[in-house]
Amino acid sequence: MELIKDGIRIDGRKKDELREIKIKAGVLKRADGSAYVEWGMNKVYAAVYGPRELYPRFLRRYDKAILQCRYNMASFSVEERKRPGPDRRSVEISKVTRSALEPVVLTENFPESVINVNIEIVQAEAGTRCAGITAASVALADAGIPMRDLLPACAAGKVGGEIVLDLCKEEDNFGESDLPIAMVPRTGGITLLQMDGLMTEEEIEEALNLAKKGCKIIYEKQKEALKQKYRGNNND
Amino acid sequence: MELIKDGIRIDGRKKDELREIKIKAGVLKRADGSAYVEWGMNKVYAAVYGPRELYPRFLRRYDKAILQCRYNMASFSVEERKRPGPDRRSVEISKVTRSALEPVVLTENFPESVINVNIEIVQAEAGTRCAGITAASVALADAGIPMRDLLPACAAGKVGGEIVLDLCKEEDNFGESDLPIAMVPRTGGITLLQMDGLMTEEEIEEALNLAKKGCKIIYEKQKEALKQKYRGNNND
Amino acid sequence: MELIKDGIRIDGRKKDELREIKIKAGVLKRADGSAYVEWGMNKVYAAVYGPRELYPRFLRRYDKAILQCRYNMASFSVEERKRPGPDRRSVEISKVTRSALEPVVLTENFPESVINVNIEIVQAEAGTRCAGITAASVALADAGIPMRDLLPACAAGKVGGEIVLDLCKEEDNFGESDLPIAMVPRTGGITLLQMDGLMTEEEIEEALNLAKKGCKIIYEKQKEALKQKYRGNNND
Amino acid sequence: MTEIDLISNIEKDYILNLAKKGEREDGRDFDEHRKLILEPDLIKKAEGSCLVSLGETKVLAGIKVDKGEPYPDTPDQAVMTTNAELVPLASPFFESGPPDEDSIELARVVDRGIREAPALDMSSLVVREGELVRVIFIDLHILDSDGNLFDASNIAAVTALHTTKIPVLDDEGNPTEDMIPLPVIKTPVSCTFAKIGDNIVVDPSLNEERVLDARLTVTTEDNGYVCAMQKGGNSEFTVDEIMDCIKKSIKIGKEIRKTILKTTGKQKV
Amino acid sequence: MTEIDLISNIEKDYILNLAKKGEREDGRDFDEHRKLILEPDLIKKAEGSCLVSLGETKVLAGIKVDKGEPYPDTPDQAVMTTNAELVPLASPFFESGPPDEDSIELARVVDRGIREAPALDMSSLVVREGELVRVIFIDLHILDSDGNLFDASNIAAVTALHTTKIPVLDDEGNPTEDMIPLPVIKTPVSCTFAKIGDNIVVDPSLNEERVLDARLTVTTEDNGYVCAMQKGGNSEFTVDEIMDCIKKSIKIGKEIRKTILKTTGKQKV
Amino acid sequence: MTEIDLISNIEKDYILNLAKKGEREDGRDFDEHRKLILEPDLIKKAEGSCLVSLGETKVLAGIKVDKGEPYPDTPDQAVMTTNAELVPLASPFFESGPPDEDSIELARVVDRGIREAPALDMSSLVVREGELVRVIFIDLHILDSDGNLFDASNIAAVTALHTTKIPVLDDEGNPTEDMIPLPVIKTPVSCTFAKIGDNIVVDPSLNEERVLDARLTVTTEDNGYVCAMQKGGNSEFTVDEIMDCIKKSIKIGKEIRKTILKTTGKQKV
Repeated sequence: MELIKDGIRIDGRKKDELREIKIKAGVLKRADGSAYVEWGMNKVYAAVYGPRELYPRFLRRYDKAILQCRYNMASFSVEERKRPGPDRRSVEISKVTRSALEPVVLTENFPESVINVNIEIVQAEAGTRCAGITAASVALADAGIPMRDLLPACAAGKVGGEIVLDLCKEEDNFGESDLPIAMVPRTGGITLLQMDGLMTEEEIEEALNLAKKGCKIIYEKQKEALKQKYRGNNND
Repeated sequence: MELIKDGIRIDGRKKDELREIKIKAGVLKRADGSAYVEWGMNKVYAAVYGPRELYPRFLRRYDKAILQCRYNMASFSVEERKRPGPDRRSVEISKVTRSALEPVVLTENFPESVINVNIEIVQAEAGTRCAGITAASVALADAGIPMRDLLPACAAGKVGGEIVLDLCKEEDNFGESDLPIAMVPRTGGITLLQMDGLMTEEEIEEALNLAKKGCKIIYEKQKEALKQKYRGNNND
Repeated sequence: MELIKDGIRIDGRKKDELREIKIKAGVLKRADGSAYVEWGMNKVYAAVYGPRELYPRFLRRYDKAILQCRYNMASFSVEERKRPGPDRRSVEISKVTRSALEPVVLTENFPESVINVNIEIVQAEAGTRCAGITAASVALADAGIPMRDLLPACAAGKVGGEIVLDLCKEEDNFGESDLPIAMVPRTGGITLLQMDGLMTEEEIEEALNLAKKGCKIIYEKQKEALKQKYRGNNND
Repeated sequence: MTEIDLISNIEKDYILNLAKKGEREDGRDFDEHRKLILEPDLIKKAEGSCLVSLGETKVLAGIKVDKGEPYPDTPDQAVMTTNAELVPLASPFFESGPPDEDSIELARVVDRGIREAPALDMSSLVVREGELVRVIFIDLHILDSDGNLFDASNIAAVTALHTTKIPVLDDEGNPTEDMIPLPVIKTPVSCTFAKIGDNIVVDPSLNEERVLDARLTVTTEDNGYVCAMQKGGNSEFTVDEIMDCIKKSIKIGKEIRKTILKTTGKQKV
Repeated sequence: MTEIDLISNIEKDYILNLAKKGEREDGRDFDEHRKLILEPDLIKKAEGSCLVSLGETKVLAGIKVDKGEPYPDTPDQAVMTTNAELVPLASPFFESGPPDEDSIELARVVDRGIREAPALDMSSLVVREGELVRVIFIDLHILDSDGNLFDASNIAAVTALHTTKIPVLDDEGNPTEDMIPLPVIKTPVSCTFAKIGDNIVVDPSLNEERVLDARLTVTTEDNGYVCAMQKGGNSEFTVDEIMDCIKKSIKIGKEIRKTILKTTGKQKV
Repeated sequence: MTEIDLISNIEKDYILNLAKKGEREDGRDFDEHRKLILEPDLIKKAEGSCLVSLGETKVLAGIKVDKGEPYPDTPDQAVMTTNAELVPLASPFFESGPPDEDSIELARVVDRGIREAPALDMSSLVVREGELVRVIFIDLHILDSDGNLFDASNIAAVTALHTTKIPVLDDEGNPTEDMIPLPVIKTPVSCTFAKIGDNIVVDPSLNEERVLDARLTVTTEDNGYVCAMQKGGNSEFTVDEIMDCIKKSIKIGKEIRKTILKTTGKQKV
């Protein structure tokens, strides 16, 4: 399969081009904050509950809130029906999602508490962890949780010998490597970093910088979604 | 299969005739109250423990006792061996059983407590949920738990185009519908109501009234069982 | 298969001869006490943690420490890969191990506490429960837990019509019976006793006495291991 | 702890007193459903799907169709299973973990309505009798839990079935490129009632659910037959109340059925 | 928390002091079993069954027989599994959930006695070597837990096996209408002893179990061989005590075996 | 409660201040691994094995090889699964039970390095395409958890693979007596870094893990390619820091790879 030809990718995008992305804040009533992200074929909801008292008590931290993250896929979100409930992959993604979000959430403001971040992937096609983190930080902001910054996330990778932004399904399956990151826009610091496949040192540096470029674009969309919500509320 | 002919059902009963039913109160030593019901081929034990302190504490209700019900089938109670432990069916039956019994138990007398109702089906053949509820309310009375009334339960349904009482196995499998109820004899109120299969409005009304008739007969047997126990104890 | 011929067993041992046994105390850093036992092909680690405060609180005993024992086999310890986690066999062995160790541990010295004994079988070939108990009591001593005595364990059994000590794999599989015991050396009391297979009353008596003889030899090796550890520490 | 525990007595009295006056917190009539929005076919990875909004309650149903063995006692019938996930996204009181009694009851009541109507012609989904049949998974993903999950889930599932397309199989049971719709022959619709004091309201809101004395779900099919009922809650119904709910369910069910068929382009003109 | 924790020191001393005087709370001799009642064949849905009352302890054993693959290492043997359910009906201290260590130990000790005797001719239950054998499920349902579940369960299981009838299979392994009894070739009987202070009593009551220092179950078969032993409890036995228990188990086992065979009509006249 | 919670602020400051001065608690340089000891082939019951001691951290890897069906989407590839058991023997904070997020992450990071390098020629382990392939189980048994389980586990797993011998299969897929080594074509080595304040150290000790701000594991293969990365911890990395870790991982990886190949007799002379 020829994944890239004359700089044009299998789905028609340029190397540094993102798939189409829509972000909406405040989409659920029960949650304290929520967001919905469509990213290519991915459809992702995020909901935040808290800060609230943590039970059982022995899990409490005297100096900060505990951040609990849950990444979950709907049974019908993928080609082959997935059995409901967490599998090993989603347990790992839940963990790296928490690790990505922790640096931007001011957990120290809410000792003894818990903040719950729930991410539901209702349709999946390459890049759900980045879409989930992107949605989650908008939902956190929508919930009024104080944050150092929003947290956009985006992958870059190597496909057909070239470094490209935001891999689609075929690129993910048949490309050489995938490198998802989450970036704190204010500092440029990387809070999510995973990688699989083969890349040289230099290729990784190129991919990191390209992914950061993607994060900046997504950051603007995140802010726009929150402004829309604010405007929308004023119009109510 | 012809399920009914000239008003006579496949097992020889008339349309408004119950299967043979035996009820015995106080059959287990360890339980605070217990009962055994044989209903056709069904053989059912019920045991009540409590009221006792509820742990963990956060489950307690300041204004009433929690009623916990567990409906369980022995592995050997059915044709094909059943794997031990609760399946989805028994979880649902446990829930509707609790919902049926709650209105007759004076849970408000025992705040912060739990009352446990355990139902074991050791042989099953159509109608175990009604047999279980029938046994459970006798066991509650045997345990001395204050109640508004005993709670008889009985099904009616549509079989071969006719409304009949207390479906047997073949009628349950090949009939048109089944409608189990539990009735508070003092008020005629319905506390258990489920139905599957097809019936018209009018047929349902007929079935409800027939099932209530069945409940009244069972009520007498429940009271008799408790009297027998009382008499038996006096003879000891 | 001829398991014994002219008093010589299939692996070349005499009837009252143990397989080769090595015991080492203090082999793990994190544990409060630890031991490693090689016994024939068996390779066993034991680690002790505690006494420490027991949670949840309602499990605490006001008059003594709770002894928690966990016997576990590594997936790769046996011919056919074993699924990780406890199976019914290991749950039973964990229970009889606790029952064997309780009489020699002065649990009454540490009310409200828990002492954890963890046994990991990393290679298994007949006799792991005895090897585990043997290792565990050395680990308990290494942890400085006060004990009435060390607890050696050893099996005897009937193989090819004769009573032999410490069955090897083939003897365990094709012999007539196996009888593992643990013995308190100071009193000769038996704290572990299981048996399967067929033996007469007289054969059992012979096997018990032979197994006790084995325990005495193992007891010397246990003491030697602890002395070695002590010497070793002095040399540090 | 369930959601029901957490309402104050003041709120309870408020809703109860409103009901006595024939009123509801959100201004609805007793027999009035909240606003119903159907968004079919949102999930391209599923063979069928529908997002239902019933007021603020949101349920996403997805249908996946696979092949497998029939149950031994029904060798000439397709296999259908219904599952409901009350994910913690949807409510502060939902917890992760295996299905609890609430999600099991929800799935089983929706399943029973579909099975008993029957919504599907299960015998036409057999590839080789006793050996190979279609296996239909109905998965209910609750997104926002704001009252009356039963009806929102029923409507989402049934509408999703109406939108489901499956590949025609060849003689060996392998999929061809031709797609056909699932044989949906009935459109069962459930109607859930809450008894609050002596009054009965349809489509209870979250607050009404919290204070209800008893609950009744009645599922009806196209010809006005009742195909499933389920009582819940800690109080009792009279026969008259039950019959009244049935009448209303038949009436309201007709309206909702029309909406489903219109949305999925199945309405007979 | 186990039942053992909950007896007061006063009760403990009382039972201990009685034992020192050679007495028991319920007036029995040290070597005396409680009243044993066998009610075989109560469960028609099971291929075999027996309800055992040992004093107030009640255990219902059911036998189900299916077909399946043999274990790879025993291609010429039927498969047998034993399971015990300590359901919350039977004791205020039993909890629902997967089998805990007590129910696992109980099932395994009963299983071992039956397997090692051996009670069944496992090689005669093979349909096609390495491919298809009978699978025998022994399920122990504890109904009332009033002491000595080991012996009540052993007797229930063994008696139920004696009553079990299975269909003769044809050459393809399909059941015919002819029924044959399971090939029960031995009747293993367990005897459980409680060491209380320096005294040893048979068939401990619930209170005796709560105070016992150590427990020993000895299972014997028809020819007087011991086929299984299991020690429990937090104290030790001397070799003499063990040998004494074995002697008593052989003796008492004979009596109980007679009762089982008589009840099931298998006693040789 | 995790181990991380339990360090006092005093200890935290101590390690942080040491790092500012370019020092470590145990006297190592920032780029210095602890002493590494490989003991391959200790477990005869496994087809391959290795006990790794990295300082006091001890991980025992065992390889079992079986046969089975390939995954439907990779019919021409062997199946490999990696599992890590953080047994309570190894740390006062490990609990028995199903794998938690820490053991799952550990297993998956080790697995990814091996899979992506790729360490094994998976296509040469196919018996019949789409039907029968070798199934390789990598089981990591943690014995002593004293910091940096990632690298100890990676090295144990990779070395164990190098020592693994499997029987040649005949045409029917049955094992013959001839043994061949697993086709290990690459030796992926991971290097884990801890960011403590503004400093980055390799191979963190337990105390360093407890105070670290962020963690980065970089796995490299024989040709200097990176094949896997995983960031952990509650802080962030700059791109420069990441690139610095990658350079160091390539360098340190080479040394460790040499040790592995030497130990297993695979070093090219």
